[in-house]
Amino acid sequence: MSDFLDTLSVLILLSSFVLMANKRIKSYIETFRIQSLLIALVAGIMGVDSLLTEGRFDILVVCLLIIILKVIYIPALLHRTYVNVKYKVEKDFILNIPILIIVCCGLVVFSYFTLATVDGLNESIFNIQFVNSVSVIWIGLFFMISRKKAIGQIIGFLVIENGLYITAMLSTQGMPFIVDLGISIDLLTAVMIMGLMVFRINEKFDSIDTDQLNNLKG
Amino acid sequence: MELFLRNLFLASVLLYLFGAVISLILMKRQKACNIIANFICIAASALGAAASVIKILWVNGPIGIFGFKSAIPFVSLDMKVDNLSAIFLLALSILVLCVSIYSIGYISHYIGKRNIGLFNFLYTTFILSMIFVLTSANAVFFYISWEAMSLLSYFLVVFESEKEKNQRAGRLYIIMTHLATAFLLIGFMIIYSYTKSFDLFGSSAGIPEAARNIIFILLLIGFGTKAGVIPLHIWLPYAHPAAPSNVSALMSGIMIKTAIYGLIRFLLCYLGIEHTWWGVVILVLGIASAVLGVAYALMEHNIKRLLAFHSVENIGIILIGLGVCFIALAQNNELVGGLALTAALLHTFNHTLFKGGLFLGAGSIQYAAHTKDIEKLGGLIKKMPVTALFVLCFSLAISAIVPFNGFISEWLTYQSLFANIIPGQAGLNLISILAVAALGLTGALAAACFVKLFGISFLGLPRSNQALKAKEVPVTMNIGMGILAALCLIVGLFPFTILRLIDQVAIDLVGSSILGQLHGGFLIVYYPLKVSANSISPLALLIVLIALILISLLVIRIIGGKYIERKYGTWDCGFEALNARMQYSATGFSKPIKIVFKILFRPTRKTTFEGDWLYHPETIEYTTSFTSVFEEYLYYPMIRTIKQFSQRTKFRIQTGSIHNYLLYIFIMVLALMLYNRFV
Amino acid sequence: MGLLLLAVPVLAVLLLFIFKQNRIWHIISLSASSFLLIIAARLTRNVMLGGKVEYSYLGGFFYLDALSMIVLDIVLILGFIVSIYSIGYLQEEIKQGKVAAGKLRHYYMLMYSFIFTMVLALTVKNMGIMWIAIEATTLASAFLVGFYNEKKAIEAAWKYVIICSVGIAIALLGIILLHLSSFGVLASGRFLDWTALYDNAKSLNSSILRLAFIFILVGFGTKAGLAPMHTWLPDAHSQAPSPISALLSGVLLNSAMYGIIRTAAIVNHNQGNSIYTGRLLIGIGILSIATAAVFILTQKDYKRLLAYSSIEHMGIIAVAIGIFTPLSVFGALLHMINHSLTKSMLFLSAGNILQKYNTKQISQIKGVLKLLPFSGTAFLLGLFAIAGTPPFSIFASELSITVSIFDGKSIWLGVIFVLLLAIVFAGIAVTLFKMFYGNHDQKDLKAGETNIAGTVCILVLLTVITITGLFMPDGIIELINQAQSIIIGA
Amino acid sequence: MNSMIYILVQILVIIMAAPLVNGIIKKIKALTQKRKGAPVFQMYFDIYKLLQKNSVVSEVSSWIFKVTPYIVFTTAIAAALLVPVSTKLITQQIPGDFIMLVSILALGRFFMMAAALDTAGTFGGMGSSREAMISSLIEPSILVSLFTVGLISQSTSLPQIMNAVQNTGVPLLHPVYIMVFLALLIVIIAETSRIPVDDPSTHLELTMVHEAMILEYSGRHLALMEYGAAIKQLTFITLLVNILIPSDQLIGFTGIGALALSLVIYLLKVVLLSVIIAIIEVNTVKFRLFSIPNLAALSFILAFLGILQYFILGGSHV
Repeated sequence: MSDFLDTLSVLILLSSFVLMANKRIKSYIETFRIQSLLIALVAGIMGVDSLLTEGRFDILVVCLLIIILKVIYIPALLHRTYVNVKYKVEKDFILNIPILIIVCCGLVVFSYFTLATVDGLNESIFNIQFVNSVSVIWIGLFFMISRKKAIGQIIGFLVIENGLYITAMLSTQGMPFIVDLGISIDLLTAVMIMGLMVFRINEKFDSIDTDQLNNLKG
Repeated sequence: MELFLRNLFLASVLLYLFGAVISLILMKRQKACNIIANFICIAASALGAAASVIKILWVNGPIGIFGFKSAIPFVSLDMKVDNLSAIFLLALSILVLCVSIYSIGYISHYIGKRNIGLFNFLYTTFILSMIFVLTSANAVFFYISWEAMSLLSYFLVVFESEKEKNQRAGRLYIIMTHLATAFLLIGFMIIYSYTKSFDLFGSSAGIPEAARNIIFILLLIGFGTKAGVIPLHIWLPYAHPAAPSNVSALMSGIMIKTAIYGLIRFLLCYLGIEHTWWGVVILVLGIASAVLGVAYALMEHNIKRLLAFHSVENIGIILIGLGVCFIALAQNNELVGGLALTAALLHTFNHTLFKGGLFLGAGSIQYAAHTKDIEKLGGLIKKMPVTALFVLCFSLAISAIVPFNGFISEWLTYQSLFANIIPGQAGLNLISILAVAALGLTGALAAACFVKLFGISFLGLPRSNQALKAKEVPVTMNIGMGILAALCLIVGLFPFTILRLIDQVAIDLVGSSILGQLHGGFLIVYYPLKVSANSISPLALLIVLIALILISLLVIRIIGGKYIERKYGTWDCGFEALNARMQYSATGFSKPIKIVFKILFRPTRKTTFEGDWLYHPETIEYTTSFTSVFEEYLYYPMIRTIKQFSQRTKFRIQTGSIHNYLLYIFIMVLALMLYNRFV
Repeated sequence: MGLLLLAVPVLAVLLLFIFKQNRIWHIISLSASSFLLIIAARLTRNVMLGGKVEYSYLGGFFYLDALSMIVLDIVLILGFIVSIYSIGYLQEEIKQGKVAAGKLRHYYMLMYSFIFTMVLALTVKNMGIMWIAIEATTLASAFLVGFYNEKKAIEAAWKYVIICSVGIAIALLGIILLHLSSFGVLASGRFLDWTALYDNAKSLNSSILRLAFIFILVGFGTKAGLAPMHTWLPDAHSQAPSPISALLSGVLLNSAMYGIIRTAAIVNHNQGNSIYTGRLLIGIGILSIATAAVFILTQKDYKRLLAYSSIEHMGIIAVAIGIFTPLSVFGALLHMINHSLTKSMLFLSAGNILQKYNTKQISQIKGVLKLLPFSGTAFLLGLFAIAGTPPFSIFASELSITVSIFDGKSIWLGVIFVLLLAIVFAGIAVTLFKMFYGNHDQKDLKAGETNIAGTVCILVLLTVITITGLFMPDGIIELINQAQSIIIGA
Repeated sequence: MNSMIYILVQILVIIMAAPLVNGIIKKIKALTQKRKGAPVFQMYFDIYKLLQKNSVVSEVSSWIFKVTPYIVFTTAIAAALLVPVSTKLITQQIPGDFIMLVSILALGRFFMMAAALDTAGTFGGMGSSREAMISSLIEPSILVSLFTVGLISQSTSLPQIMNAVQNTGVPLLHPVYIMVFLALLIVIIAETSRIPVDDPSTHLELTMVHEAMILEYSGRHLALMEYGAAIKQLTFITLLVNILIPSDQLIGFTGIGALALSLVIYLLKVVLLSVIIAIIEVNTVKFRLFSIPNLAALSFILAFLGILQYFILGGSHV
């Protein structure tokens, strides 16, 4: 089973690479949806496993939550936002894509390098899963840095959250249930608020380009 | 006795507090507030002066006045008076007494224009904070009072806050003093880190050598700034003129002396002097301050700025005494050490008297003529004869001219320098000799400067309408100045009155009484260590002078007959009539010296002609200015650099781009992970 | 009793939702905050007597000890003061036409949800829930920051939400690792339970714990405004309505700092010393102070300046926590209290100034003391206070911290620390003091305070911070000492 | 009693001899210029005449103007009291030393400069301002040179110094004393308003210093001012001759006779120095005002070199 999880973790990492390579906001959302699906898969597998071995079903609930929220609701919400704001096709990223990908590779190496010596994290397989999932977080963060559009940043944030989810899932079989629940609610609210803000930005700045948000300096 | 004394001090402190409260309560009734608050201050200061004298003469050892320990760690308010504190308290009380009498009249011209209740509140609490500085028994309380003193004096400096100039002065003052206080705080903290105590009366045995030297430098910077030591003096000539004159008198008369107190308290009493170079540094700073201070004073035509620079000069003279004291003590030469300390303390006391008086005089001039610019004054001696007399006394005193008090302390300083020159230590001796030369130059330049101040503003013809319309000031103002002037003369003639008190301090600090060296009743006679006898007697001189004047009057009467005088105009070079513009101006007066010391002033001049031909101009405009070397070449570049740095980094870091901001977080996380990898 | 703390804000939000009248909103807000204050007083007493307040129901999630009580008290006291201040402030804003009358309800609802999240963060012992609550504070306050709905306000809100969310997400990674480090040590019911973690600190996996600390430091540090993650702070604080700035600065930063303190306590307990956390905290703390010092020197907007000053003070607290001696932790907690009271007073008086002059530019303001004799004086004295001038209260806590730095013989650190503080003072003096004096240019401004109740609050705060510099009630000292021994471990 | 005698003799000698010095210098100058010149005692006649004349006082002036002549005159005498004309005269110490001497002279100068400003004229200020510059520049070298001799004899009291130098052989053969002598010589020239610092015989606004200050004085006031200046000049000359050319050790006996002899020798020395000063005055031209600092600097450097010599040559061995 751990091989399976291992593969999934690599796939999730890959999906974030794919995300990084995306050029259009629409495809961001789709890639995110796929990544969330993969995570839900991980949760599902572990949920079934824990149901069988320990009789716990909370991970399955979490899995369901992920599917509802991240696979269905949030992408839809984002899509709606994206449709509602006037979007002009512009270059969205700061560096060109190959360089971004190389940086992302570097991030994975870096994660490995820095985490390899940590006791308790450096048992072989476990380590790979952990490094992969943590890398997803950094790639998400880097995605936020590299994208100019507000929606891109929301996606980046969601990828970070995905990375956290998968990290938690793979390393500790998920957080305590109540915490997971809370995190989901928070996430939902955050995305809704960010979405609302995108509207407002669009309203005030006539664009969702965050580069225009530079009136406050010094 | 001790109990009585404690109550006396407490009563004085409580009276000040009461005065502060009363002036807030009576804020709406300005006239009453002014009179009552000042009377309370007078009473309190009289009590304080009496208590200080009693303390020094009849009670040995420090006495605790009150102690309050707050629940907050280290914050404890502990008031203790020993002889050193008492002598400074005495100076403070005397000055406050006179200034408060003066204020009754002086502040009255603010009535209806300003918030007098607030002013009196600040004034009283300012005095109180100085008392606490002088009597605090632990470093934290000292620090608190010190900062409170700075804060309150800042508010007094910006009291007339509409003027941009005053605001700038206040800002400069509070920044300089706060930065300096940071050094003090570091010094106190280093002391604490070794002794685990803030007690000023405790032992400093646990502090290692290197730390002592660092503490010395820190405290020197900290106290030096407050004292106005060159090159840390730049706030002083701005802040003192900005404050109302009675406050300037307090600031210059006693506040900057608290720094001297601090140096003595922390270095001499607490740390103990072990290195000769401490003394040398102080001596050299003293020399620089004395000479440069008076040199800059000469260039000033704003009375109060001029006086402020003289404060720098006099602090220099005090530091020369203190430096000699430190050098001598480092070499275990207690007699010279005691002598030099006596000189320094006496000069501190004297400076309080005459500089306080001079600032009050400046206040009177401002009160009467509404200007501080001496180029606009003239002929005031006929309008305000009493003020003129007192200012003359103070001018003579500050120029170290017999028979006034300034001479006594300078004489003692000379004597200590003289005694400090010992064959076999060439380097030190050369510094001492330079100090002698510097003192000589300083004295002569000071005399020149005060001839200028007195001559241009009080003598001759009025140079402006304001000066023409000046009237004598209210009698209370003259009483305040009069007491100070009388004290200047009394201390000058009977120095033993005050030397007896100072000697007790010297016994405390140095361990040897030098009173035996200075015996002679009303005459001051000082025997140097080995041979010969050096002595002076201002009183005898005064008697001789008076006798000679009487005799010469008699002789002239016999030879020349009755004195007949004819009034006539001054020689006007054949023009139509003498007018005020034909007189020498203050600028003209000090011009030769400006040219001689070009390197210090870097004078610039600009002449513009209007009219068809150079030799028949319609108007000529001539402006001359000088640059303050320290401001121009040290402070401004520094400030500019810091400002630019701040400006640039500000926009480089906070760029407004959210990507950058996220990048910071990102880099921070990665950096910390890397750190964790290697730890 | 304790649960009322959580119930009252929720109730307030509900009531605000129901009622439609302007005046009733004010009354609801006022009564809710005073009610909270009364409960807080009761609880404080219980904590002082019993050491902690715990309830068994709902999985025993409710937990209050001296440490959380202190921060909670700050939250509720400031909440009360801000609710009084807001009445006059908002009325004036409505009068000036800056805010639509209907938005008053949004304002109060958001404010009480903000208070609710903050109370939640402080009253739970589960670190996970604490994280959730802290994340929620961002969400609740985001629209408060963007309340004015202008370009700049929106920009600030956007940056606030994004940066804080990212930061807090990193903190979640830390929490996950914290959870991981306790794997196999704690029973499943006590996962992420702070007391359990603390009690079993010695047996936690120390190298994972160290990693966890890094992420929590960066994450909560973002929220607490520590450099270089502070970038959202000046924007948000300057654009938010002044009472909200007061809350953000006085309350929000503290709650985030509270998270760091809790974690640091566990890590230090686990490591047996404070070297690891100490280095990081002191480094970041000094960096924050230095950043603030540089930025304050040439600052042109007074609310931004106050925001930078908050960064500085968070840096000071971080340094103090980094030193981690009883004295320094005592100083840190005292500093938290003092800073919150002083800074919120400053923001509130800045609010009065802003309302009077309608500009945040320092250069356009003159003669504050004449126009606003009370708030102006409070602002001026508050600036001295915030710079650590005695006899104001911040001096007392800075003294404790400074002493504790020097006590450990880290003299160079102390020297840098003290000098940086002095530079900050110089910066404040250079930039801000000119607004107070002189005569203002605009003729149409009338002298006098508009927000009477608010000004009274400011003056009360001023009195408190002046007196507590020298005289602090024994009870509070006792409480802080309790909290200190919780962190250090008796 | 002794001190009364001291004071009397001192005052008499100084008062009697002071105008004479002026006379001698003027006479020598005249002779070198192939003129007959005024009699040596001319100044006595001048003063006597002036005392009998009425005074013209400026309308602008205040009491400072009228008080000043008396203060200048009496401070000059008081200063002279501190510089014994003969060491045979003093048996006890006098309450005053060279620091006080400087201070007393400063008192006189202060009033003189103030009085010059009092008349509101153009010249007064000019003289006053120049005097301020010259006196400040010269002050350090007076003090340093006197300190040097004071250090050698371990006292700041002039009688003590004079007594001490008598035991050192011929001081002027010693490098320290040579330096001090030269330094003090420049000081005397500057202090007594002589060429090249000032020209006492002209009233040209380009050059005058002392004369400018007393321009408004007439009658008895002028007499006192002139007399005071002469006394001050003699005081300085006495200082120089009695310290650097000690002669009293040559007189082996005590009593009135010794005193008389020593006074005679003293007068001879004064005449000698007057001649030297006159020769210097004849052979130099007036410096421009801003060259005077160079002269003062020279004087200071000489004094400083003197004290350096003292340290190099090892302090008390001198």
